[in-house]
Amino acid sequence: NRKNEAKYKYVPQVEINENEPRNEEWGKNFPAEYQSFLQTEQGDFASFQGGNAMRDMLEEDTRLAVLWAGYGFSKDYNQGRGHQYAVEDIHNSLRTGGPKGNGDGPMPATCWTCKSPDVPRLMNEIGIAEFYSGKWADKGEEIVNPIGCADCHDSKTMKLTITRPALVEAFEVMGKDINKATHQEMRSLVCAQCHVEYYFNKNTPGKEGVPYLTFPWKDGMSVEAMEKYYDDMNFKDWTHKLSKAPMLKAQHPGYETYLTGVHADRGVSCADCHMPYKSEGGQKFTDHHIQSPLNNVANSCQVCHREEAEKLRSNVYERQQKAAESRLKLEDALVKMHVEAKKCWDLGATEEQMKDILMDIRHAQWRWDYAAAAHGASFHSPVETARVLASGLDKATEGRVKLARLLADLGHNKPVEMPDLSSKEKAQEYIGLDMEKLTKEKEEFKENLLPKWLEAAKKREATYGSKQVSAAQ
Amino acid sequence: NRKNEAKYKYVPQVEINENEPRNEEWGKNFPAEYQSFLQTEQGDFASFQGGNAMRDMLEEDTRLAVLWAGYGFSKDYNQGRGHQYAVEDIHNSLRTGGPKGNGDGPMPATCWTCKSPDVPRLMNEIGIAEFYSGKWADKGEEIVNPIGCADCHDSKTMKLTITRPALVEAFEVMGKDINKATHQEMRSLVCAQCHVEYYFNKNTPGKEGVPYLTFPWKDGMSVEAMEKYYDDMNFKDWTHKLSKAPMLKAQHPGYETYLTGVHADRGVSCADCHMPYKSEGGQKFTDHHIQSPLNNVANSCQVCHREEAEKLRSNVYERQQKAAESRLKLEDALVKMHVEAKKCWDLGATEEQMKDILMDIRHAQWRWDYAAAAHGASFHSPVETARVLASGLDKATEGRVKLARLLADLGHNKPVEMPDLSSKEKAQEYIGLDMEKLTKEKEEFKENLLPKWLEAAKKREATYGSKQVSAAQ
Amino acid sequence: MNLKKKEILPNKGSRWRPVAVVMIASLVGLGFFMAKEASLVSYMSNKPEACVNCHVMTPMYNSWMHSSHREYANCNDCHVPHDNTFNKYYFKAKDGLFHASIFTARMEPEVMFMREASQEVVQNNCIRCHVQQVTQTKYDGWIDDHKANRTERKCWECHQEIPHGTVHGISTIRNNIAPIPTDTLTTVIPKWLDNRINKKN
Ligand code: HEC
Ligand code: HEC
Ligand code: HEC
Ligand code: HEC
Ligand code: HEC
Ligand code: HEC
Ligand code: HEC
Ligand code: HEC
Ligand code: HEC
Ligand code: HEC
Ligand code: HEC
Ligand code: HEC
Ligand code: HEC
Ligand code: HEC
Ligand SMILES: [Ca+2]
Ligand SMILES: [Ca+2]
Repeated sequence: NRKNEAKYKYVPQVEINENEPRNEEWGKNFPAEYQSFLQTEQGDFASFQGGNAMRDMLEEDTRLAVLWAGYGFSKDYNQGRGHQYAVEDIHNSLRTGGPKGNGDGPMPATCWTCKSPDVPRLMNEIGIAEFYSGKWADKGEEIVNPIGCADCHDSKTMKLTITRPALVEAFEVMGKDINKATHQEMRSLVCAQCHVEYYFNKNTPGKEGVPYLTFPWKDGMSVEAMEKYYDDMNFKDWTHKLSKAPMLKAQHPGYETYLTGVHADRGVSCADCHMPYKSEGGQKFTDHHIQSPLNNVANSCQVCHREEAEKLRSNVYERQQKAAESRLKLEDALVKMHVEAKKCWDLGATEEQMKDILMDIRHAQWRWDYAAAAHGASFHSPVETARVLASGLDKATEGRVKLARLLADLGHNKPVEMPDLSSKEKAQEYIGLDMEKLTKEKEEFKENLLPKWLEAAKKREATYGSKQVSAAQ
Repeated sequence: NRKNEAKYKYVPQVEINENEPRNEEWGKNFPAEYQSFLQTEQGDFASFQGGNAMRDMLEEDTRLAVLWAGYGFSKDYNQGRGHQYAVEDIHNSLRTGGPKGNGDGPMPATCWTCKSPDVPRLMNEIGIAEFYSGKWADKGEEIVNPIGCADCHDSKTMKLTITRPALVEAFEVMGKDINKATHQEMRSLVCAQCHVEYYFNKNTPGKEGVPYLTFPWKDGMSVEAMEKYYDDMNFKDWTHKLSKAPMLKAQHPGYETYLTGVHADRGVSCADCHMPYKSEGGQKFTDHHIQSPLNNVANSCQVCHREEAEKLRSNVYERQQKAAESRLKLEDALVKMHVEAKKCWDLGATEEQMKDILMDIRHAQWRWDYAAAAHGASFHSPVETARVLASGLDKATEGRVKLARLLADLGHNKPVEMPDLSSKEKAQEYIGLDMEKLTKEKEEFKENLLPKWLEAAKKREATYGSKQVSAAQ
Repeated sequence: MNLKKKEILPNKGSRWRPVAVVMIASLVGLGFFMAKEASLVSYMSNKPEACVNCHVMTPMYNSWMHSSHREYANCNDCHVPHDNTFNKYYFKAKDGLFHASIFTARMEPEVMFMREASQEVVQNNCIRCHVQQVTQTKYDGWIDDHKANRTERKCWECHQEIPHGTVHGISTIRNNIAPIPTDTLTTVIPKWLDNRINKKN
């Protein structure tokens, strides 16, 4: 019918292949979206706790190093920046270490999944489980384009599309069909491909041994449901270096927490706030400069709210400040628990004596992380965030009382000395990190291996070419 | 001019005197408002945690008896009901005891302040400090009309007016002039005469010894500001019977918490939700059936929100449930602290050893009460309510750890046995209340003294008369 | 009844009868086909997606999608009379036929305007929802002539951004793409991924 005929008003310049990873190519057909997308390169906006500037979280809050002792995040952790930096930042992060070549380094290939439109391309070429297999370094030369068009769009129809298997599989496990999603839901689901809590499941039936990217949503998305999910399968992300607790890491459960807020309840999507309409030269289009809406209150919030920008901004800050206040109290308690637990071990506590305490620590920190890791959550869903933090504080009370009793039993009935956390360096030293070594390894990687990756990628992409659309069409 | 002429469409039937306490008299001129006002007599609506039905809070949550051990509220505490019941309920409450005549009974005259339009009348007749002086029983025959027109309206202009000195004085102390309040602010301030935290100050300069009704707003209205205010003046409402902590009681800080919510931020007043407009016979008037808006979502919420009533109701319940979850956790911790502190005393702890612990208990319970006592707060301001509860949980953690250490010092390094709180009766027995005696005293009061009060009042009011307005006017 | 039957179908014995049956059946079938092709049933609904079955309505859909009114009002809330049910469907049918004929004739202008009848409908609908604000006397004082303006001018003369934004025309939404649910042939998972996930190992 005519609708299908006329689907495109625009005059395409090039033909875009399925899974085309090069954003510039798409940009030839969609210059407005591309130009705005390029702006995610900006790094000059800092809000109370967000923005696109580089913010060293371990520096801003040195407790974090203690909370993550023995885990990658204690080495390096920054605020998320614009999508354009996704690949650069994972190159630079000390968490990915300094691999010297294939098979080397601390991280699995799965880490690439949310960083680039090269991912769907490569998954299509070699297979999903194959993509997840091996080390991060093994796929270094395949993945070079930062998050872009092919992550969210169908190249033929430009419709929103889901390119990450983990989200599709998570929907299946929940008994839902993602193809039934409404248009408005899709405007959030494309984000839910990445802005969600995940873990690497090494026991996926048929894919045993592969760190298979999985979203733990089977029993629900609440902090309790996911905790139960992990508890039931005896999963842990790592063993805490000080307390020896079997820890969980919550990574940015942005979509999950957003769903519990009033905006989601009213059908407001991620794109409504982070990708509002914009007019340029008499034309309206979706602003692909995904960023903090506080840098663009007029186009985002004020479409729906008629209050002044200053007031809206302070609404956000107030919610963030209140959450931060409770969050920091919980962090203090967690630091104490880890250090007190260490003291117990030092004084000869038994596994049996420590068992319950370690579970309290696991659960309290999991709740803290669930509320803290999605930087937007304290605004997206302030009431749920507060509830989760309060439940974490409750777990901490239980744990600390048990610790006090055990310490008394072990002959130490007084406050345990706390480490000096006045700087990131001191905190990292306390947890036994050799930062000099880590930094040096990273430097070497960037000098030796990284240039080779980029070189190889350039060669590969040169073979892709660019198919001009004949003017006649 | 015509505008002033037209100010009153109505044809007044009677002339209303200044401070006319009889609502029926006002009702003759304003039948629509009066008829709706009478509906606060209804008692058939119960929501998740509110409504106008009689709800015995000590029965619904037996922990409360322990939290208030040694204080009136542990004897009897019900959910607030309609304004029509204000006088009846204070007669019936076991808190006011069973006075046998003037000068008898546990409560001061100040207790009448928020129950009746007889209060402004009597204050005008005898003076403010004189009103507050003496026992509750002393003024029993003066105060008989439940909360009504003269509490909020000027009898000449029908404008909203402030009739309670405590609110005026509190504004003065804060350096504000209540006469500068806008019309919309007045639609909340009339409620703020009563729905606020208060205490009886016996050291008001010039009024020493009189339990002078005072709102503790000098340093601000936040939970911290009021706490500091009380701490600075070494004020306590009572000494806890079990823990011996110097306790504070937060009474319904409804206005204070409301101010921190988003509705207040957007200028929505108490009356917007609790007294929406209503039409009857083509006439629009303010619905004086003050009640839970959940019994009237269509006229209240849906004026501003287009969502279905069921959704709006569940928005409210969800916020209340989340607050209740954290609140109950804090209550559990508080019960433990009181019982553990009692154990310490029993084991011979010294004042010195207990000092810090008792302050932790005081502060934790103050925060709990601030968040709990204003029944509407978990919806009026869910984020602030959650913040306050989390800060209470934090204080509880500190206190309980200190208690565990002290108990270990005192030779009891294990959980302290908790009382059986499976019913209100058991809880009240545990804290040493002789309920039989209290109930009997109340019965006697209702049989002997109360009828005399009502008789005397009837006689007095018969002298007031009713001045018909001549039809010609 | 009898009369109708007679007019439509030849006598039982007639040799025209089988031919007529086939012809009528194909006409009905064609009707159904056209109805389906044009997603006729969806026009009975209030779903905004229905309007977008026609691509020239997509810009309006997309701008509405990005407007504050999305939360409160769909196309029909504004563009169809709400005074009584008959009027509603009558107007819809009339309007639909008008749109369809213009559309089929490919005569749609680049920049559309509401016809006067439509304007009146929309104006009335603005007032229907905003009667409280519109009648609020508090605006009388400080907006000059607001009373006259409110009654004599179109609301969107002032509230220009409601709800399609201040830029109009069917090409003014860049890369104007129809929303997903109107076209149930496509899924949101690309074929390659579907194959990959469902590939049995
Ligand atoms: C109602 C508007 C709104 C919606 C809907 C919304 N966000 Fe946000 N988001 C915000 C605001 C406001 C912030 C705080 C920004 C800041 O602190 O500078 C934020 C912060 C964030 C941040 C942290 C960014 C930073 O600069 O720190 C991320 C990531 C984020 N949101 C992603 C999402 C995702 C994914 C969704 C949907 C699942 C979503 N948002 C839905 C308004 C919204
Ligand atoms: C399910 C998707 C997903 C996976 C898998 C994932 N990330 Fe990320 N990553 C994100 C998101 C979303 C952000 C932005 C978070 C924020 O709002 O700050 C991010 C941010 C980052 C950043 C920049 C901020 C920082 O922390 O310094 C780095 C580096 C990073 N990830 C590395 C990794 C590594 C290493 C792994 C594997 C262990 C990994 N990612 C796995 C989604 C993912
Ligand atoms: C393919 C994975 C992926 C998808 C899809 C994705 N994000 Fe991100 N997002 C990331 C990663 C990774 C980062 C951090 C990049 C960095 O710090 O290097 C990030 C960062 C952000 C930030 C922080 C930017 C800033 O300036 O503060 C926001 C906000 C954000 N994303 C919102 C969204 C929204 C909204 C969507 C959907 C419309 C979305 N993201 C889709 C992976 C993704
Ligand atoms: C993180 C997800 C994401 C990425 C990456 C992304 N888009 Fe989009 N894009 C969206 C969303 C969401 C919309 C709005 C879709 C809607 O409302 O129907 C959109 C809309 C569009 C549209 C439709 C016209 C418009 O402006 O509304 C075009 C064209 C487009 N994007 C092109 C691109 C190009 C080119 C790139 C790469 C430079 C890109 N997109 C990258 C999420 C994304
Ligand atoms: C597409 C519409 C839309 C957008 C865009 C939007 N909001 Fe909202 N907002 C709503 C709705 C709907 C509600 C729920 C209240 C209601 O029903 O009126 C709400 C509620 C709120 C509340 C009260 C909830 C709370 O947490 O206390 C605040 C504050 C708020 N929004 C701020 C913002 C800010 C800041 C932005 C921009 C970052 C924003 N909103 C963007 C529609 C929107
Ligand atoms: C935005 C609407 C709104 C505003 C403004 C508002 N309230 Fe409420 N109030 C509610 C709702 C909803 C409840 C919960 C009723 C329930 O649980 O049944 C409530 C509960 C209450 C209750 C408990 C009643 C009960 O039945 O348990 C009191 C008392 C109360 N409000 C007084 C006030 C006062 C005083 C103010 C102003 C200082 C105020 N409210 C402002 C909506 C509002
Ligand atoms: C500053 C005003 C104020 C003062 C002073 C005051 N009250 Fe109240 N009282 C209230 C309000 C407001 C409520 C309704 C609270 C609610 O929402 O449940 C109430 C409710 C009550 C109730 C009915 C609910 C219940 O608790 O059983 C009784 C009885 C009562 N008060 C007794 C007293 C007594 C005794 C005193 C003196 C110690 C007193 N009041 C002093 C304002 C006040
Ligand atoms: C003179 C004091 C006083 C004033 C003024 C006052 N209240 Fe009350 N209010 C009370 C008392 C006392 C009760 C409890 C009565 C009882 O339980 O016997 C109460 C009960 C209530 C209840 C519970 C009724 C129910 O059905 O659940 C609500 C709601 C309420 N008030 C709201 C308001 C609002 C809104 C205003 C202002 C428009 C207001 N009050 C003004 C003293 C007052
Ligand atoms: C708890 C406070 C309170 C009490 C008690 C009260 N009113 Fe009101 N009254 C209000 C408020 C608030 C308004 C709305 C004022 C406005 O918006 O200008 C109002 C408005 C009115 C109006 C103006 C017309 C209208 O309906 O809006 C009349 C007349 C009136 N009340 C009569 C009465 C009578 C008669 C009584 C006693 C039976 C009474 N009021 C008791 C608070 C109260
Ligand atoms: C006079 C207008 C008005 C009335 C009446 C009103 N609201 Fe609101 N409501 C607002 C405004 C304004 C906001 C703030 C969000 C915004 O700016 O759109 C809001 C926010 C909310 C929110 C989001 C804030 C949060 O806590 O998450 C909820 C939920 C809500 N209202 C429910 C209700 C309910 C239920 C009632 C009736 C008891 C009600 N409202 C009565 C105007 C009103
Ligand atoms: C809130 C009311 C409202 C809603 C909802 C609404 N419209 Fe409109 N529409 C208007 C107004 C007002 C105008 C006139 C705009 C002008 O002339 O500036 C208009 C104009 C139009 C026009 C004429 C072209 C133009 O841009 O002026 C079309 C076509 C149209 N609307 C279609 C739709 C469709 C399709 C939808 C649903 C997706 C829709 N409208 C939803 C109010 C609405
Ligand atoms: C068959 C395709 C088609 C569909 C479906 C369609 N429209 Fe239209 N519409 C058109 C065309 C073509 C025009 C341009 C007519 C002109 O201005 O000459 C138009 C014009 C309009 C106008 C401006 C002209 C007028 O009538 O005042 C409005 C308003 C409008 N449409 C609303 C709607 C609404 C609401 C719907 C869904 C119920 C809808 N349309 C569905 C094709 C369509
Ligand atoms: C189906 C009901 C409905 C119709 C029809 C409607 N509106 Fe609204 N409108 C609303 C609701 C609901 C709101 C949001 C609540 C609020 O802010 O009061 C709103 C908000 C507004 C606002 C303030 C918010 C903003 O985005 O600026 C304006 C101005 C407005 N409408 C104008 C109009 C005009 C002009 C029309 C007709 C073209 C119209 N409305 C048609 C329901 C409607
Ligand atoms: C001459 C210009 C003009 C006309 C015509 C006009 N308005 Fe307004 N309207 C305003 C101004 C100016 C305001 C107040 C400023 C504001 O709140 O944005 C306003 C306010 C409003 C508001 C917001 C009220 C609020 O509380 O935020 C709504 C809704 C509204 N008008 C609807 C309408 C409707 C419906 C019509 C048509 C019947 C209309 N207006 C006609 C200029 C106009
Ligand atoms: Ca995880
Ligand atoms: Ca008090």
